[in-house]
Amino acid sequence: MSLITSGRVVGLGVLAVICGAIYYYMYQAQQGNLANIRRLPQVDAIDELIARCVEMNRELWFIPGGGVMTNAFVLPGILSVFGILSYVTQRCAEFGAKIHCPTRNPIGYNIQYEIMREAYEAAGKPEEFDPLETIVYFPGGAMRPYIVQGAHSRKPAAAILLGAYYHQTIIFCEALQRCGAMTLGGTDTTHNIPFMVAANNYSLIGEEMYAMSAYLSKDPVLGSTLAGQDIGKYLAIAITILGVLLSAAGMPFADWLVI
Amino acid sequence: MAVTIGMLVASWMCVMLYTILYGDQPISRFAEHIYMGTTAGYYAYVNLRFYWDKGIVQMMEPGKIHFIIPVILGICVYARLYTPTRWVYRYPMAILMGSMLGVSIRTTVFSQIIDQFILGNLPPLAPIVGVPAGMAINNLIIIFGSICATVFFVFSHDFAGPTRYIHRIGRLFLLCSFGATYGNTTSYRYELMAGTMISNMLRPVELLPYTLGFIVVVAIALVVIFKMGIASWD
Amino acid sequence: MSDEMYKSTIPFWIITILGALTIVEYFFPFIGNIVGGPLEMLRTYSTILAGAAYGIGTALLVANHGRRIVRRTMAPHWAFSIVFFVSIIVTVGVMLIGGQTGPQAQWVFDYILAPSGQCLYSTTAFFISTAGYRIFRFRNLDATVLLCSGLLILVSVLPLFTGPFPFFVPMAMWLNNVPVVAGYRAFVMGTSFGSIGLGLRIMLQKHPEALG
Amino acid sequence: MSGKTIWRRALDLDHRIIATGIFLIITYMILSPIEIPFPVSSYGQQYYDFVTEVPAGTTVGFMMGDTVATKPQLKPSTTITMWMLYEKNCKIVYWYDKVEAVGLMNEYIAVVDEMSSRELVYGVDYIDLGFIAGTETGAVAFLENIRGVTGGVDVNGDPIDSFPIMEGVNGGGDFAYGIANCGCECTEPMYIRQWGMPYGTELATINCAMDLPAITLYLATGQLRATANGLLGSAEFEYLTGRLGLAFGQILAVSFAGLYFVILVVLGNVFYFIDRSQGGN
Repeated sequence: MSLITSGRVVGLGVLAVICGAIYYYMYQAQQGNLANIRRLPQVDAIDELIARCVEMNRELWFIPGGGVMTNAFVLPGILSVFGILSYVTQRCAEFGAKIHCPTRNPIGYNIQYEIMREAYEAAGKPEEFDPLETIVYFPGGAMRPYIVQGAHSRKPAAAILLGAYYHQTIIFCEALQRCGAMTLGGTDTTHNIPFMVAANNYSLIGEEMYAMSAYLSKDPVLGSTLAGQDIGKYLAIAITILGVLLSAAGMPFADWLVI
Repeated sequence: MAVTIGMLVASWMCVMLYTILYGDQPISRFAEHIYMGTTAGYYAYVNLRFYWDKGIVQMMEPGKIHFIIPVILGICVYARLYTPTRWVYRYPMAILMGSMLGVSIRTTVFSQIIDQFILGNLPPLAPIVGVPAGMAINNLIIIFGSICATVFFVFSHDFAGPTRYIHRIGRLFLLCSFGATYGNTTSYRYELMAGTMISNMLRPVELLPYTLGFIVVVAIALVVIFKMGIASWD
Repeated sequence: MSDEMYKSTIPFWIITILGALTIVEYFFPFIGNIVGGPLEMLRTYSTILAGAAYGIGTALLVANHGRRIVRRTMAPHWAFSIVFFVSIIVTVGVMLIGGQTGPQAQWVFDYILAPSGQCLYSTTAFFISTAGYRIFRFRNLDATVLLCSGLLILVSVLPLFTGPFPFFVPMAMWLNNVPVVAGYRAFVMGTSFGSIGLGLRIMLQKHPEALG
Repeated sequence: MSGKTIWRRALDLDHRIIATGIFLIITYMILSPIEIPFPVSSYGQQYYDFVTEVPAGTTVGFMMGDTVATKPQLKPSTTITMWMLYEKNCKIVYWYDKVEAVGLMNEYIAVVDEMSSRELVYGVDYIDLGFIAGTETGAVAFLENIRGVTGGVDVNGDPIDSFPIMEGVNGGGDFAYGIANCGCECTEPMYIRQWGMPYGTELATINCAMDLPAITLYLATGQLRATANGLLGSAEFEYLTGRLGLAFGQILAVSFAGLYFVILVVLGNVFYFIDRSQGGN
């Protein structure tokens, strides 16, 4: 019996490099050496959206995507939004904009509820958190009519749509755009990202959403872990280029990778 | 008889639900709440039935008493509904989340990173030498495009100077892919719509007059609702 | 033992240990021999848990609507909450009587649930049409690339276009097999790295929101 | 309305009018269809070849995660796949990760039973292992140990060991060929990484059209063998097996709706650019 299951050696190596790099950057950040992370332009967009809401005296809608948290497949998309929700709620409370969060994630509901309550407390305005109105729960199917009709009658000034989105993307984006809202959208599910990109004023593509979550986190250490992930990408690119060159030279490079 | 009534109900539900396109008014809200109740009940029943069959019933069988663990943890999930015991749900969630993260990370690295990006870009899956020129060029485009698009997701580098062109080309490749999804999705949505109308509203032909009649009734009702100001048109 | 200990420290350590062991047993057979069985059992448990967890949505919904009826808030919408209760009671009732594949449950499924679900889902078609008219513009290079590729793929899957103009099919095939593969490869790899990073952050307990 | 050009006003056309237009087009095309021939795409051919390639008499794993919304498109390809496999005396083990499939399973089996030249016997030709909760962890646990997750019983509560079909089948590795109907949830990558990759099962998916671009990359590397792509896949499959039916009728209505969409995009752009050149915004 071999030490490592055959066929999985390279995978283990890649995983070890990524984890090691992430841990290294996290350790460095704890020592005070923060990694240089590119500022995403969408971060400034959040402030712009909130300012618009204050100016027009209308609501900001934060719509976290769907999916259930018992599904590993959409879990990263759901989890990454929690940090952003915390940030946006606190900003809204500070600036005095009203935030409304219709959620359709049954297990996420309580977590989001707590996050928003804590954010209002952190901003020093716990009395403005309305447990019945600030965050409401809807089951998956009923969310569509709620958003369409709500956008029609309540006319939010801005909306942030982030999370694991399914087909609702275009309904929500179009309904919100139609009522004049400015939108920031992002998702990591492959089949609805085009509508997020095409229909929203600002968009976050796939991994940018996770990056934003780490970036906006109160803990600066998390931002630095992004640099660790980048090491993984550089590694993949390097192996690819090297592999293409070596294979073109006639060496069976691909066979080496399946040990 | 039950089938005929069912078909009528189905087509009428569809007509009422389609009125959400005409604004926020009572007709669509009525249908929406029926749908909400049915779907919530159905989903909850099937899922809890799974819990009952695989958990509680199995627990009662001889030698399977250890299934009492998921049964108790399952009850713990509901502790979150009551604030003082909220922390209890963290235990079942921790078990779920630990397993989920583990199983997804351990295979993602193979199927999505190594097999897909690295091996997929290498010969022999993407031959460059010894194949027709068109194929070699295609493969080079894939390799170049996927590397550029990966660079788009690099966050620890400011894209100024020449590297910003790589970033830009990467974005264009991504947008091209999204465009393809967008075209397919558009056709898929129309497929959904045609499917809905074929299977619920327009067939069988004998029931068509009832459906059309109901559409007329709903249209008149909508006009009345908007004229009387029960719901606003704008 | 302090409150903090069993309220948050232990659950987070459960995530860390369980996640790490699940990953490690996949690579090292000698560890798999030791912990493989218990972990497999835990995964079996977690499917049962997942089934139980689903009901929480319905519980929340019932609580919401009950509250609406009791307080008569959001008038006149509370009246619809009664409709909601009638339909949930009827659905659960018929399923309790005849089982999940019984004739009554099948009727509810076939003639209420299925058509309404399809119908609400298909309203996306209308929103796509209006979005096509109002939003999708050849504003700049990015939008042009997105739209051109979208329109080409769209016409290539519709027989009305491919019948008279069969050359759309090979063009779309090339697009699907070359640039689209390149773009999605990077996208998929990016999200994979992102999810590995996120998972690792949770396992290193740097993401306290994960458990709320 | 001062300051607004006619083009601007055309652009502000009420969305309800556009919606009514699409409603009318699809209704008309369904009620009075016309026939047009079309070329079969390579995806359709690839899927047909995959199903033909499955050796006679093998046990095939079938994840039947169809949903009510995707039923009109995927039902033809799903049922024809099942029929083709049964005609070769293959045995099929069904399970599903979606709640809605509970209601659809019997309907599909009934359709296939009618198409099939022989009587299908439960427990010999097919078995229904029911709904498995917990999507990805559910799939992993199920494919590791079927008897553990299902508790050793099928959907009706009968012990699965009493059925001959389940002899020697207890995991993903026992299926040489697998088909996953992923509906519209885009879970193909999940089945690739939890079923195809670790167990070496030859995997094909039935999925809605929007997932296609996101899975062409798996087709290119061979991680996924074939895909039946939405309504077009169904129509092509009906065409290749010579069983024209439901899908063939719909594809025309969809074509005209697509034409309407293209016209809308073009008109929207023309109005927009004329308006902009005349000083609008």
